[in-house]
Amino acid sequence: MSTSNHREITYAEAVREAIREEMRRDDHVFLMGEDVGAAGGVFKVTTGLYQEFGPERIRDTPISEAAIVGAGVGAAMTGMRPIVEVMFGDFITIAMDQIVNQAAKMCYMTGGQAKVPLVVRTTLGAGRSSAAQHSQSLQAWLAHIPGLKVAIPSTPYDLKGLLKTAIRDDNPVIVYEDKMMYNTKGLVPDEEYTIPFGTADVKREGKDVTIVATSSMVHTVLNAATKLEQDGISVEVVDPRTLVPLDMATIIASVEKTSRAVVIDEGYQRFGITAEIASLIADEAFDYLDAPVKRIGAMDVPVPFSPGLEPLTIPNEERVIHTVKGLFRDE
Amino acid sequence: MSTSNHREITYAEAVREAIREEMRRDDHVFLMGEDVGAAGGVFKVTTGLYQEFGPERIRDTPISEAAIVGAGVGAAMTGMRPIVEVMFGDFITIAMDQIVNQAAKMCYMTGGQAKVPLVVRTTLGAGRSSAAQHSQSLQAWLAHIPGLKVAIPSTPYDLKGLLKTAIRDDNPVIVYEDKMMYNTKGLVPDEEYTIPFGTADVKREGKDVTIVATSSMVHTVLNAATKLEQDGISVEVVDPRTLVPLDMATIIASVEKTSRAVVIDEGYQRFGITAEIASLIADEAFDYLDAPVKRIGAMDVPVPFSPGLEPLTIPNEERVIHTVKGLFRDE
Amino acid sequence: MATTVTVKKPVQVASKATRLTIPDDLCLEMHRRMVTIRRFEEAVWEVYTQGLMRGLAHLYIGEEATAVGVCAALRTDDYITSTHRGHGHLIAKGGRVDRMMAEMLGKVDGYNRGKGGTMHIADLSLGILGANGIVGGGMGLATGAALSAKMRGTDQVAVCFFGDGAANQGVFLEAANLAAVWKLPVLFVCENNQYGEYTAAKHVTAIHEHIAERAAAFDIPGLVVDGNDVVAVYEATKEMVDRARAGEGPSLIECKTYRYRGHHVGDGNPEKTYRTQEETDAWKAKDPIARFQRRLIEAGLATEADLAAWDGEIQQQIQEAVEFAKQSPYPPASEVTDHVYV
Amino acid sequence: MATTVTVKKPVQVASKATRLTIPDDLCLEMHRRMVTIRRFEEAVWEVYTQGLMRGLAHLYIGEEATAVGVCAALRTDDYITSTHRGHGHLIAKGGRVDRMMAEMLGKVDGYNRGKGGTMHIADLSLGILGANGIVGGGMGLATGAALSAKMRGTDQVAVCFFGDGAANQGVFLEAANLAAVWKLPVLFVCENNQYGEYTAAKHVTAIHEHIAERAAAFDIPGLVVDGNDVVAVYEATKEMVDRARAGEGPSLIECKTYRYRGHHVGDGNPEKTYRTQEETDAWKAKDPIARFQRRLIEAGLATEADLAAWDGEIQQQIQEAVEFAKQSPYPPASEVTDHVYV
Ligand SMILES: Cc1ncc(C[n+]2csc(CCOP(=O)(O)OP(=O)(O)O)c2C)c(N)n1
Ligand SMILES: Cc1ncc(C[n+]2csc(CCOP(=O)(O)OP(=O)(O)O)c2C)c(N)n1
Ligand SMILES: [Mg+2]
Ligand SMILES: [Mg+2]
Repeated sequence: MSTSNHREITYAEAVREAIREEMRRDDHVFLMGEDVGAAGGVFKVTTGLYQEFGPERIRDTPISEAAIVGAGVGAAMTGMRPIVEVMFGDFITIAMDQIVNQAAKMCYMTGGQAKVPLVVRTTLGAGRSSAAQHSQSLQAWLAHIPGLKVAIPSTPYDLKGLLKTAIRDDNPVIVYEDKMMYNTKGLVPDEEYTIPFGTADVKREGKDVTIVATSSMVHTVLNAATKLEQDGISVEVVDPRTLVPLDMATIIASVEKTSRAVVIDEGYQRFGITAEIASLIADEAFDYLDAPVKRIGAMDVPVPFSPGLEPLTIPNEERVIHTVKGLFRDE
Repeated sequence: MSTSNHREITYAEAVREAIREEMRRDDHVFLMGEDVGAAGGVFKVTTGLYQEFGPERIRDTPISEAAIVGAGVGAAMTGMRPIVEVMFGDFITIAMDQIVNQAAKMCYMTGGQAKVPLVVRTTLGAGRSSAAQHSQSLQAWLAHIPGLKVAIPSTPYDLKGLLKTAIRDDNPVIVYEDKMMYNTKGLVPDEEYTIPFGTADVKREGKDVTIVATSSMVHTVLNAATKLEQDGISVEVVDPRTLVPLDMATIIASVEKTSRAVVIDEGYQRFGITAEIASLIADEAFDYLDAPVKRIGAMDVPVPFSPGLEPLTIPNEERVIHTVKGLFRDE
Repeated sequence: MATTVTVKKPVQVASKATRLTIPDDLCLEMHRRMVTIRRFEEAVWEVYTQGLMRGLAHLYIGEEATAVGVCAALRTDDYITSTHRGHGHLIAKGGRVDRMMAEMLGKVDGYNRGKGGTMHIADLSLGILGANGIVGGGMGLATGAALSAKMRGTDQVAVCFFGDGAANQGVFLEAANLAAVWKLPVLFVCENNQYGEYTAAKHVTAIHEHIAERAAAFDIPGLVVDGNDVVAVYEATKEMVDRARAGEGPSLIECKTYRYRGHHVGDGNPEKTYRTQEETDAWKAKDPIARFQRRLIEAGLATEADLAAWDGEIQQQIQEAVEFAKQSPYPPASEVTDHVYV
Repeated sequence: MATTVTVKKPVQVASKATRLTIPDDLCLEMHRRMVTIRRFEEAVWEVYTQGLMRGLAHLYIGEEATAVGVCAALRTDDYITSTHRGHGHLIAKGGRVDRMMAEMLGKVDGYNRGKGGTMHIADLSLGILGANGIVGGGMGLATGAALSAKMRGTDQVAVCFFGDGAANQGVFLEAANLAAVWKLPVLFVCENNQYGEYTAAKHVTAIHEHIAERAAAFDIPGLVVDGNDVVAVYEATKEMVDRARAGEGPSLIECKTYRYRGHHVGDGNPEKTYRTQEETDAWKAKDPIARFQRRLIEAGLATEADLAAWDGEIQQQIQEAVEFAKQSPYPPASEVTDHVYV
């Protein structure tokens, strides 16, 4: 990003810019979802697109997650490049057959005949007192399914670049937007750019411990890293940016340097994202590790509504600091 | 099992016996699903139950996975103890909202008011040339969700005992039956028994390496163990039997003894069951491990139809042997 | 040669009930509950805009006659499943406002010990199987409760409240079909308040005229009722409840109504965006509470003074509920891991 | 007071087409495809029972008029989505029997290089978006293909074949509603063969008489057609295709038909379990091929000798297809990881 002029935009604007640029660029790209049009989406992420592209290309749908994702698959197989919004990641439960049995498998099952250039944009993240059915971060499910790609951007820059790549990809891609970050800001270059999938980004360099972090956890970890620095622990933060494909090379290179690793993701901890990454590190960097790889995920409980309880369930700075310090206890 | 008389029954009969015994015992237990009644189920697992209990308690349903699981949740909340069959594990995609957003969270969201004594029986397992939409082993999804319990029995004995426990449990339980094993046989005692959840079973004792295996992979591993024995490698096989709750104590005790571990499950490898267990072993038994923990899952591709390809994607004896030997290469 | 399936829909003009055919005390109780709902929702707006409540608050103001008319036709042991816009249903079915308000604020004395919040309030002892954050989420649950009632040999019925938006969720077809095939005692009550979020029902719902027409797809009765006329709602429900109790199966009742406020408290000014002032005004002229109050007065069941006094009592009760909620503490941290399993 | 939504269904008695109103060459081509389907399915039975084919084989024997009548009204660039019982649709839309048979056996010369098998055969160059193992799986796909056609400004249409059983999948409501709201050029063709697996449609489907009645729920035309009369199917489809091409939106056509064999090859003797010999015999008396052949002869388009000769040619072609399939190798092991991504 070094030589270009930069602007500051929000995470929500990153979505909007990516979609707008790709829709201008390619007539086949269109967006559909519940209230994405005139209303600009419930998170006001798609504001303005309806005005520019009209109701044919920015489509307000009925509340029918299965059919709209299914229609996205059918449209993608026949020459269009749909972007389907599933408002809350929790509602993807209703469209799982369409995503998992249809979109993900179509190319393979047809022996390569069908391509499915479909993007499903959905959200993750707790912290808004939205309770158990509106707060889940279910990316582990989709990452488990061969045939899907899964992007999980942590900054406006990453989101814009990855979403543009997703739209141009001829495979079904799930893009996880963190609904808690829509108003957070970051720099993007003036010129057009895309970010290739499968390239992790080192968000902070360090030498004592590697923390692999996704989505808003990247920021939690960056804050923790500043504090840990004061205690003499130098943290390297690696953001994989896409879960599928997963850039293990960058992660392993970092762990080989630091000899310690923590993996953090906001999904439920058990059988979650962190398990895969931690187990790969523990295996591939076995000879380099000075301490066990630690995992941090959301508490394994349905997300509670109460402002008195919800924060306890979300991984936070304190837990990161505590976990990292635990890795150095023996020394 | 030592003092009792034993009979040999099939894995399918284990299901039938468990349901029959529990339905005789408790009027509130009933079964519903597609063709589970007069036809005895597509895998002929429920044969005879309709004749004994009649159409009110063995209910043939429309092809409506969402509504039948949803109705199961509603019935469970209001005094019944439904068992719902979802024929192929792949079709659970259609009922995910009901299982994940409703059943799993109801007790928590209502602050303990609601109990959901629901059992969802479904299947896993490839190997029948059923292709990509009828061959998945998606247990990792359900194991990820707090509020659910997940059983994954490998023998008629375990299946019968765990299914009975599931039916008596006041929480939603998913029981994964391996459709490739319905005709396999095993001993069960004449008397009634149940198996408590969260108790792993050491299926074979050994001293050089621990293999944690689920479902039919237990048998794959047992066969491999016999061969490895001939090469002087003594394998201990631990079958967790339930993924949630997970009996890590037994697994860790075994690994502390053997110092080496492999984890195998038939689901897609990436972000699958083996990741969680392997990462926990690598963490908790860090000081005991002489080699990295290895994972074996299905190849990360949609399951192909062709008899020429499908077998390549399923973990097999050869791969187990190869993986285990790899752990000893340095010595 | 194809046979055309012609579906004619000779919708009868609703004969407006001119006198109250239902017992006096029930009328007064229905009135009390409608006013309670309105005052409760106004209080929710207050606590929300004061920053005391988090999450989303979907208010039921304007739709009171629907919940109350339906629930008045139910017994305490009958079941309801509610929606994200659930406060009205809960009060109508007998829910306590203090425990509801405490739940809104995430407090331990709330119905759900603060764990559910506005979208999940339940009182199983009153047959309230919970508000639900998933549009269409109650369809399966209500069908299952009706199945359970039937299997246990009781004559309980279940009511599934759902919105016009939820009528486009596939599970509606599945649940209605299942209920019809098994003749389950369930009433699907569609609250057509004309919008799903910011989208007009007519833009996303393919129907000839009424959502109730979808009943024909399952060969069950479909009724259209003025959802702002509590007596009409009561009578339609009563008829379908009696039918269900008699073992004649499910039905679909569409109540035409309107929400005065935005989709949720944060949707402050719908008249500036997706709907018109004229439309809102026209609906307000048919206000369910004002209309019912006029009829109560006409019937000699209440005077203006009575109404004012009752309103005062209700407002007092709501204020106490708010106080109760404010005083109640958040649940102790230790509860965060309780209730994941029974 | 409630308004009852009365739905009347004055089903017109089908006027049996007495003469052939469609071009001679199309009649003969339709006949050829129907016979091809039957012979193909018989061959599948053979290879299956010989142990050459694995998985499940769902045969279309008895239903040939439906697929052929529908697809005869389509252009090559129109789309279809098929089902687990898909062989008939594929042949009707122009699929090659040799590549289909090779796919059945999992061979590399199969349509899908052996990766899909019977339940997933596709030929995108013919607009065949694939058989589908998920009951109702084609609903969304066909709706999306129709949306795509509309957005790309072509006048292509999409046909979604589905069974009586699939009519109870929620996605049917969602797709039909979406298609109706957006006036998409899609025909939902319900093949009511009376059973879903081992369960009679009438036991699990709440309808007054016809599944096509569900069209009214979406305010789209619903037609009932004798699915064993290829001309009737063709004409009904043609009418709805023309309508769709003209931008007038979707429709639902129910074809009443019957599968002669069991649910799949392994379901050997349905007459001993879930259906009666009388029922099967009655349907066989209405055999779609025999009936059409009588009409071809009456119309002077064919002689008995012609029919025998054509049948011989077709059987020959199928035998070659079987040979082709047997000769073709399994895909090389290296292909197992191809095509996960484009
Ligand atoms: C499955 C699902 N999809 C989308 C949403 C988001 N959402 C919440 S309320 C709502 C509108 C519901 O409209 P309607 O059913 O008419 O109820 P109303 O809000 O008008 O009472 C939507 C789309 C949701 N909660 N669940
Ligand atoms: C979602 C789903 N549920 C269940 C099945 C299992 N199944 C395969 S075919 C079938 C019956 C389908 O009946 P119908 O739609 O009438 O089609 P037909 O077989 O009669 O052609 C069932 C239940 C499935 N494949 N997909
Ligand atoms: Mg509404
Ligand atoms: Mg059928």
